[in-house]
Amino acid sequence: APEGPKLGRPASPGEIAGQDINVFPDGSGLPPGQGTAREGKPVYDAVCASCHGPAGIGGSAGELAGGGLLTGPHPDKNIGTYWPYATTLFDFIRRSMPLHAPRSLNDDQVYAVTAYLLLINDIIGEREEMNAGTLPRVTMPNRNGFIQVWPEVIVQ
Amino acid sequence: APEGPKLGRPASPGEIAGQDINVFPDGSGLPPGQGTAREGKPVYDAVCASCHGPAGIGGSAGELAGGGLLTGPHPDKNIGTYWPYATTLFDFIRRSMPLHAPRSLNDDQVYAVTAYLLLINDIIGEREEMNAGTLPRVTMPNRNGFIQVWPEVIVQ
Amino acid sequence: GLSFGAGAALVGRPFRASADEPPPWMKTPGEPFTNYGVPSPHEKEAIRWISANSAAPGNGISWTPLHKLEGIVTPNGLHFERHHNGVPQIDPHRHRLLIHGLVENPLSFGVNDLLRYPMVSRLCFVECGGNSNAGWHEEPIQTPVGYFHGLASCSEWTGVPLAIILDEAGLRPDARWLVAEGADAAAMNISIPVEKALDDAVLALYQNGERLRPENGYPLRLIVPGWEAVLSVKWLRRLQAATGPVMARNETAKYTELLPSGKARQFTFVMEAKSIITFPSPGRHLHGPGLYQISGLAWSGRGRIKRVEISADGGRSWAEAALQDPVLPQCFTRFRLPWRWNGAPLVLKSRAVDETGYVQPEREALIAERGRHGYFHYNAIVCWAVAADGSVSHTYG
Amino acid sequence: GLSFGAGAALVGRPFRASADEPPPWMKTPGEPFTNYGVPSPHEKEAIRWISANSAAPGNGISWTPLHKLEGIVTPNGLHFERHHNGVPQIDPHRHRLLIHGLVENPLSFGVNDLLRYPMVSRLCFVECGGNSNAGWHEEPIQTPVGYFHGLASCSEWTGVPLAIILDEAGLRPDARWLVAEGADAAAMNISIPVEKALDDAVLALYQNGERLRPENGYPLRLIVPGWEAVLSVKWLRRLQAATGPVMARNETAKYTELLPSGKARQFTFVMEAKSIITFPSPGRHLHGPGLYQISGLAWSGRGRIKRVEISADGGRSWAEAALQDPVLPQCFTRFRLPWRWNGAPLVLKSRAVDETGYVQPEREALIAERGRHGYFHYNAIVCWAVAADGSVSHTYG
Ligand code: HEC
Ligand code: HEC
Ligand SMILES: [Ca+2]
Ligand SMILES: [Ca+2]
Ligand SMILES: [Ca+2]
Ligand SMILES: [Ca+2]
Ligand SMILES: [Ca+2]
Ligand SMILES: [Ca+2]
Ligand SMILES: [Co+2]
Ligand SMILES: [Co+2]
Repeated sequence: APEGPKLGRPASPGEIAGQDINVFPDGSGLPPGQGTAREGKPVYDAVCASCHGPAGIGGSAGELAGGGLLTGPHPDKNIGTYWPYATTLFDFIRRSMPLHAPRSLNDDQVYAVTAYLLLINDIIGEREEMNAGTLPRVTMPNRNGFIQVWPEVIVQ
Repeated sequence: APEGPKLGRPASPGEIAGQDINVFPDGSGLPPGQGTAREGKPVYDAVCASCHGPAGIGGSAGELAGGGLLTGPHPDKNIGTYWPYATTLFDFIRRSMPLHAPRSLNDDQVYAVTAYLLLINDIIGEREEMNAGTLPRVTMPNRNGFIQVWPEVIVQ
Repeated sequence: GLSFGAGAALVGRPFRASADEPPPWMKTPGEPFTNYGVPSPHEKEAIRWISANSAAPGNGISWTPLHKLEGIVTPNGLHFERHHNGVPQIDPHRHRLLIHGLVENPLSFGVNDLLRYPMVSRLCFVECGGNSNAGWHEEPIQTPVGYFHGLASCSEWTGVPLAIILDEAGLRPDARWLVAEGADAAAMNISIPVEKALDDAVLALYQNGERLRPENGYPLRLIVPGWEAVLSVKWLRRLQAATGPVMARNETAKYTELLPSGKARQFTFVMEAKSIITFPSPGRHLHGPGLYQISGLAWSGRGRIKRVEISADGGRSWAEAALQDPVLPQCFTRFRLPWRWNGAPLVLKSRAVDETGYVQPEREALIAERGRHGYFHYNAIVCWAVAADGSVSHTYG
Repeated sequence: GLSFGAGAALVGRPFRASADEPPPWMKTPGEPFTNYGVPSPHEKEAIRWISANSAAPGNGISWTPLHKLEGIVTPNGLHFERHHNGVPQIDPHRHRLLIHGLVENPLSFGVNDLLRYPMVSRLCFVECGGNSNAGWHEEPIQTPVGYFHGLASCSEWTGVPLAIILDEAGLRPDARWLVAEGADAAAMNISIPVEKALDDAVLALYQNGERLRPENGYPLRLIVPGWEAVLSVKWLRRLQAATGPVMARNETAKYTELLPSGKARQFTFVMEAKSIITFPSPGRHLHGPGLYQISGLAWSGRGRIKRVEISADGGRSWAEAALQDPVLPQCFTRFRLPWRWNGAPLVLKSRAVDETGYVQPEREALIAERGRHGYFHYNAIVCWAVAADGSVSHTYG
């Protein structure tokens, strides 16, 4: 690469932490905090159900539960059947949801509503606490459902 | 050239005559009609002087008379000093002037105001009638003032 | 004598008009100059067609009207849109790009800083991974071609090679992916292999000469040439270098292709070669037998288009179309072919071949390989049925 | 327990925010989709600068803000304008092109007819013969570069090769010139040599993908690549084939260059090679010593740009700039050069060489050849004086 004028200002660890909301499958990036599905249900009902339907089914936005198969004439892709990592839920909900007011939930609420979505997909129990330690250890049903096309060596 | 689908509709002589307002130096394209500078002055005063000034000098638009030299530190390019053909006046005025109402003069008026502009540039007399026969024969002072750069043989 | 003026009679000589009455716009001064121009009021149909979520008007897509366009450039006002939660109106003085993670020197750049960096320009397409996906439908969709294949546009993008910035930040050897994030209300994030980032990704600041449009990422957009557009993160605010992908929602739940086996293809990045005939096409019919020029667009995420072939007999025979110069890598390429229609019904199709030798597949072959539920990366040959009355419809051939 | 809702208290656990407050546009949905986009409200300075006749608002020019642009494409909203009597708002259904004079078959074409013809696309510049003419002034003009050299723009033009239409009309052997006429309120006419018309002139219908803008000739414009823009007649309605030029006002009184001898150059068509540094440039100053990238545009009406050289010592030494690919004939070519400024005052200049070997002249040489009253076709080397404080001004070197 050609030489640049080096105008970047060094970013401090605090500045980075203040912006970094990426959550990786190994749990790195998960903040302190925790929540259970039982705590998540009222959050879901208050700020999610209007678009995603009661218990994740039947709303104007995509379904968040409902089971089904990935094969056959009408495959059903949803959190329970398709998503490979539970950490993705935390990452996505914290950054993007609820659609009308993103970043309005605190981290506990995000843990809790994540737990609730895992519950209604029959992945965890009502009282299992989701936190930086437990969430990455949740094994999603479709964990091994993906074939990585890139780089162009197909790994099955 | 690649073949085209030949969608052009034949244009009749009448249709062409109705649109063709080009006037060439040899006079071809000049319509019937005539006018003198004496007839042109009231036209000029009524519809031209507001922009080009009384007798072609001092308006908001370019000067149409005034003499001067084409050499020296402040050359003076105008109809009398610079324009090579009198037919250009008819062609331009009929198509473009007066700016606020182009095509509002009839051909006699265009002949007349053309004659007036030639008069105030000391090129013809007040009673000389301009028409399809006489206008092309008016010799402009700068008739031989141009060097044709294209094609790239310079003809002096 | 001859007189003139409001109400003045023309005395003496008869009125002579040597020419027909010209149209009204030749008889009155036209409109004044404008600081920033807009299309003719007579071109009101050349618009992006919006398909948004009625509960969330900023969630959806809008299509480039490819059927209204010629050449290869997409004007900025018509570049397709995909927004997850609307178009942020970003104040460029409050926008920065943060680079952190597995780098020696985490850095933060203001937009004005980036404007001073070495830049490159390139004409290239940007295509949504979900473009053309109506092709998976059981029945052929009947819509103008832009509202079928117009989640693809082509612009001259100018900006800073991402490699320069990564160089300054000092990528660590274990950094294999970059997680990019946008400053929109979706904070859209996605992972990009470091190899591609270093190869040809650009921190774009300009689109077709002017600064980016808000809906295309103002003030800063990542452009990842030839790869699915979700990677070309708009409103770019952050790049985190990491050992692996973040496994974002948009690289797991979406932008992956479910196969008949129940497994899904992930990290499907390259937009494979595609071609579409834009004339004739549905809504752009023929007016009787005669000579026409077939015109269309081809592109490939793998490089240059090498050849476009056109069949007017449903695929039995093929003729090679002319490619308009310049043919550029990862760029729309306009193809054209003179064609005499005898008035008989027939099926037109086009097939693109890129410089790697990849041949655009027939729909049956694509479906045989991928099934019908992949949703993304549909690039099969498109067939137009021309009827005896000159009307054109989409067919599966 | 944890609760949520308007007015609901967060009970039990303390509020935890792992991240800083994001900017407001990440916390509320953004703007909805638009059928036709416009620039960011933060880019209000990227406009055409209008210089019109106060007595006649449609008579004048407006300049492309080249100092605000990068790459080579000019977005359509910013293409320069030159109107003699405003922008006609033409109804395309009432517009036709008539070809007559020395042809076997006088023909009249509707716009829809032409839309069916074989087309070509080309990226090329359009430059007013009067562009850059402030360079003839005694004192160097101090203005942003676009408002000095911005009567030049570059677009992808698509349309019908004029040769096809001339072929159908059947040019007679004695036809040496075509007189083109516009359908504006000036009925602008001008003569074009038949050789050029047959070579590469285009009846343009599209500009940068979409149909022409009204101010650039909608619905039909003649494009005469590389030649002064007055020949690229907008709103084209008529072409008369003739043995000689019509000697229109705009090829005699205007667009001719008076020499010191009192003679004037006529039929000066080709826009000779030119280059301008757009960064740094007046108003685009330097912020202290350090590394910068010089960026600029070069073009030549004779063909491709072969080389652009840059001097940072007023012309004593020259370095060769990189030319951005693709380098196309009669097209803007972006050049760039990394440059380290040590903070000392100096004079920057650029010099273009085209593929014919033509070298952009120094101002003294141009004036020695042409005098100072040519008005048109100013293409001399431009000098920017960089002061110790980083400010940039125009100088005669
Ligand atoms: C105002 C409507 C709305 C509300 C309220 C809302 N969502 Fe969503 N949600 C959407 C839309 C629309 C999408 C699709 C976004 C896109 O296109 O990127 C979505 C996507 C999602 C997805 C990804 C689904 C998939 O299969 O990819 C999840 C998970 C989700 N929402 C969870 C939530 C949670 C949890 C809440 C409440 C905290 C919530 N949503 C509130 C509209 C809403
Ligand atoms: C409302 C203002 C206005 C009026 C009225 C007007 N003109 Fe003009 N005239 C102009 C302008 C402005 C120009 C320059 C046009 C251009 O830029 O192409 C011009 C140009 C000309 C020129 C060309 C000058 C040159 O040196 O190239 C002639 C000749 C002329 N006008 C004659 C006339 C005549 C004759 C009339 C009346 C019948 C007239 N004008 C009425 C504004 C006006
Ligand atoms: Ca953090
Ligand atoms: Ca379901
Ligand atoms: Ca006539
Ligand atoms: Ca004078
Ligand atoms: Ca993908
Ligand atoms: Ca000239
Ligand atoms: Co029709
Ligand atoms: Co400054």
